[in-house]
Amino acid sequence: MFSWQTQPLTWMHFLGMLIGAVIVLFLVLFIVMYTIYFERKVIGWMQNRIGPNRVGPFGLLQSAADVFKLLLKEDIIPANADRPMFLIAPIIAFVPSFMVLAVIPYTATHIFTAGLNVGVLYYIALSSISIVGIVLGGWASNNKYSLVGGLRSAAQMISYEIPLGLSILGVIMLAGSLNLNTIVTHQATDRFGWYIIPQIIGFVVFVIAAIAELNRTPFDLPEAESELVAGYFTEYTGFRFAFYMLAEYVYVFAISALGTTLFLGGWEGPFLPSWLWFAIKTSAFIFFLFWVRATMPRIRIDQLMGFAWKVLIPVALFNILLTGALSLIL
Amino acid sequence: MSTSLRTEEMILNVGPQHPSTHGVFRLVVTLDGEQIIDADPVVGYLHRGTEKLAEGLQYTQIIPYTDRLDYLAAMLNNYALVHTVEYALDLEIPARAEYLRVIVMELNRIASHLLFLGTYLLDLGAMSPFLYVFQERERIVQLFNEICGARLTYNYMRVGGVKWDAPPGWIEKVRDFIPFMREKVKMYDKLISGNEIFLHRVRGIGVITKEDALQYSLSGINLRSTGIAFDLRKNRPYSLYNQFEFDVVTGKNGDCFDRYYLHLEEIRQSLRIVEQAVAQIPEGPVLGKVPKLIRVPAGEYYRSIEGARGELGVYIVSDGKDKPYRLKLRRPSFVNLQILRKLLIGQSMANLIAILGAVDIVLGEVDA
Amino acid sequence: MAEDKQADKVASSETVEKAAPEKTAKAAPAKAAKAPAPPDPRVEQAKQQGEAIKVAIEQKLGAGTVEEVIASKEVPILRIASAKWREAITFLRDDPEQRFDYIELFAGTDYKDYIEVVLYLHAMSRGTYISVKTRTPREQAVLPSLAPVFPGVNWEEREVFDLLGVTFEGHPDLRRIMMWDGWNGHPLRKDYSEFENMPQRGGEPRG
Amino acid sequence: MLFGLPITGATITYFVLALIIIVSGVFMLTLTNVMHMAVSLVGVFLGVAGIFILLGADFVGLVQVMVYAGAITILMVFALMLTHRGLNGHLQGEVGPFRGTLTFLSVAIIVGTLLYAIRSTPWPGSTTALQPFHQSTVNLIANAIFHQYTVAFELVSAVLTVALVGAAVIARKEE
Repeated sequence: MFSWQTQPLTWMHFLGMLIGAVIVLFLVLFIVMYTIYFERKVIGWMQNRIGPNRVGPFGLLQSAADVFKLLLKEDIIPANADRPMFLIAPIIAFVPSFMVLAVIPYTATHIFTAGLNVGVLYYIALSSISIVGIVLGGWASNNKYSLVGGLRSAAQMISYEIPLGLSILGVIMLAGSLNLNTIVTHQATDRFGWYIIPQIIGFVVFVIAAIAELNRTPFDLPEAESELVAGYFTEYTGFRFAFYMLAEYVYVFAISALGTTLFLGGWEGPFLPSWLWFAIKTSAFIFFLFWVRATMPRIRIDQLMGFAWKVLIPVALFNILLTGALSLIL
Repeated sequence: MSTSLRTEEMILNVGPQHPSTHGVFRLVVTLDGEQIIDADPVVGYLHRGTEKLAEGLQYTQIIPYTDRLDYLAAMLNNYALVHTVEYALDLEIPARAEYLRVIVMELNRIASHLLFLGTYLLDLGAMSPFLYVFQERERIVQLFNEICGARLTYNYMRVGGVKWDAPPGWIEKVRDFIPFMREKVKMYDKLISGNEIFLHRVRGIGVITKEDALQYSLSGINLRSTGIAFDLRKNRPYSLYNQFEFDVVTGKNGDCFDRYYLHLEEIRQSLRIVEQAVAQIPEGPVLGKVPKLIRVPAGEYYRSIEGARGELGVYIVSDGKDKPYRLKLRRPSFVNLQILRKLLIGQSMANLIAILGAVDIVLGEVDA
Repeated sequence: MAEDKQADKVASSETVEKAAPEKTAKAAPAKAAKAPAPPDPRVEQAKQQGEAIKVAIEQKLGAGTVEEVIASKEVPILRIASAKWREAITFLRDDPEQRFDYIELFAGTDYKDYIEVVLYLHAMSRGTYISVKTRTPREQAVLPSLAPVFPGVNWEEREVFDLLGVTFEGHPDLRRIMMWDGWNGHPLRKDYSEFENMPQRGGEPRG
Repeated sequence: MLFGLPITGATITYFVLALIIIVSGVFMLTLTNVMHMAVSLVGVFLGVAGIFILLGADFVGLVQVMVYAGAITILMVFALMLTHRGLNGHLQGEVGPFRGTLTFLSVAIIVGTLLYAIRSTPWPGSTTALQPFHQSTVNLIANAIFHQYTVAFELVSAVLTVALVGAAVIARKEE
């Protein structure tokens, strides 16, 4: 395999890397489009509606049509907005969402995966940069709803990043590695099976914190429609709005993939090819997120913060303690 | 936080175009951080001068205008007007007409309360109930469509009766609707009333005391949620309400949860009334003997009915002509909305929507 | 039917006569004229009830507070001197005999010579209700405000101020409520003309 | 060959990162809007993190991203948004010629000293093959922190806690 660090970089190598990246990008875009379609269909069924069924067979091309519509729309910049910030904020939010996908092991062959030794850390570190994009977008719009939305999202995401990180810690302790590939292979041979079994508390904390990280119902306060109109992207239109939207759905996919990898055994499973196992588990995870969205009302902001600091973090800490104690005894 | 920290106040305009004000309603909120220190409701964006217009219209011509007040419960508005005119004329109403009126009014109350449930939950961030309630409401609206040809602005009542008799099979359809709706109410109760997040958002929020409720002239569910059993259908029976068995349900705490729950309970009570009315409805004419041109004898008359949102009254000053000298509409939403400022001050911004939603206003009625 | 014609006569002769004297003849239909009916028992009873309340009020606030007692159907109507308006309503609320603690209706009417403000009061504990009203001249339409005692009439008084032009003294927040601040005139007054008072675009009053 | 270095991916990455750091740093110093300055700082942090990773310290690099580019920046942006300055403020103030000259001179002296120090230090062979991603830096760091320097590490955490409590006390002022 080509080692980009030590071997001379030729144009061929560069082109190879570029093409690889573009392929992954389009693959992810495809997945995201159908995540959106999946959400609309699932929630449609849950609400006794049909969901998209006009563009293409079964409405399969609806998301594509939506994206095209957004790309063709006028890019409106409010007169009193902070122009450079307003333009750059969606990009800051969007780029890390794609970057985190680099470490997810989709298949047993690692064809798309960077075997980073600190994969989990990489995910958490990069996803925290997206918050900067959201806060800046809210600030640059020069709209009070956007500002409050941005502030709320910053407070929320910082609060929930802590239980998210702590909930993963139990898995890391069991696997003894931050490398996501290693974590998956460990789960295949672990005597308790997938880590959802020994780490059930961690898994619950992870799912709750993940929903909050994604700003989805019942934790969708930054974009709470009935309170803040659209929160931090109230003033955004066209493809800048699409950037935020896509970033949100890429994170839905990414965090589901991370959850699958950490707790549900990743690509591991009998009979079926590894990528299919991964797809099934991730879809189930995504489905759960949508299910919650269709069921729950929204929590209030102070309750949300209280819940993170008073409930989730102590529980996650307790889980770490328990994991440590159990792995010493057993 | 101690008060020594210097903070800046922020003025936030909620509305006139905002997803949760249910119409063109503006709330100028002064915020200190997330805490509301003042709230000034600004209404009038939907003012059409119904009262002024009515002074130039004959009584029958006013009926369609009342449809546009509380457009979620137009049957009740229709009735409030024709009832006051009938009261002034001391008219005898044919029994079948009265029964039909009670049936459509209670159905309309159910439809209106259903929409409250949906929009309130939507305000609190739950989107599914909003889509569920529209299915039951659709059945009611279909029934109305069959009886009067309109889905929203019915113009169904007439002085002395109703415009159309029920089409064949309509009464049976209403009868079939009752058990269906009962099941659905049970479902909503299960779905919503026990939800922990929902309870955290509405329990103990926006508490109205008995004294405040009386001082602010609240009516309807806002009044009954404080524990005062005042329902004009019971306390000052009009139409056939003294013939039906139903309960006036009251709350205990006067908070948003009580107001939500009373809506559910009132749907149950309305179903009981509809059930009895459907069982008893006689045959006969639906429009009494009324002069072609209705002239209300000179004098002043005030009658009020229990609307979907509270005491819905019509005050007529007549000089004996075929047009009212002055028509004043006592719109419950308008009066109930006044307490909003008191409820909001001192609350956190996040509670604003929960409180505003539970007061249950319709802007068409507030602004008349 | 005949009975209430009588009632109408009572009401009309005392309340609307001044407003539209030329209409009263028209208002009394031929039927009622043919057979002069016995007095409506409802009206009689209501009047008695009204008189009793009048006595109670005047005991406390002095004679002349209640200018007139009439009735419309079963509702007693008390006309109160505008100077004692707030005192009388507060008395009706706080007096343990009366306890009319709930304001149902607050309406204003322009009668060409004067403007009348009408209240329907309900006693929650007893379930009875009465109507009280007061008058103020059209040109200098000023009444004491009830809003400090009954916060629930705050907007109603603003509405009457906006649409009928009655100034309520002591109101905490007397602004227009339905029309915007630049509106000219008071639309519910009988002599209001939308053509004379039409504001320019943007809400600025004309001329 | 570029500045005597072979053109590998690492070389190019290094120059790209260096450019990002320098450009962001210049922006950070010259922009007048505090918010823009805060965002420029993110560029510096990210570039530095990239350099860390390039040197094989992937753990430190990612902690740099998480703590500085993520948390610290958000903290700054948050503080700016909550104050009036963040909403519409620009940093003002003209620098007089005397102060400007003084600043230039001191910066020039520092840069000269640094350059001299770097050029005159005998660095170990710079072309030895690095295999950064095949050693577990996490284990090394964990060993260092929790075995070799446990006491120092705990002391530092105690000092930080004291600082935190002190900050809270100062912020609350007198009751």
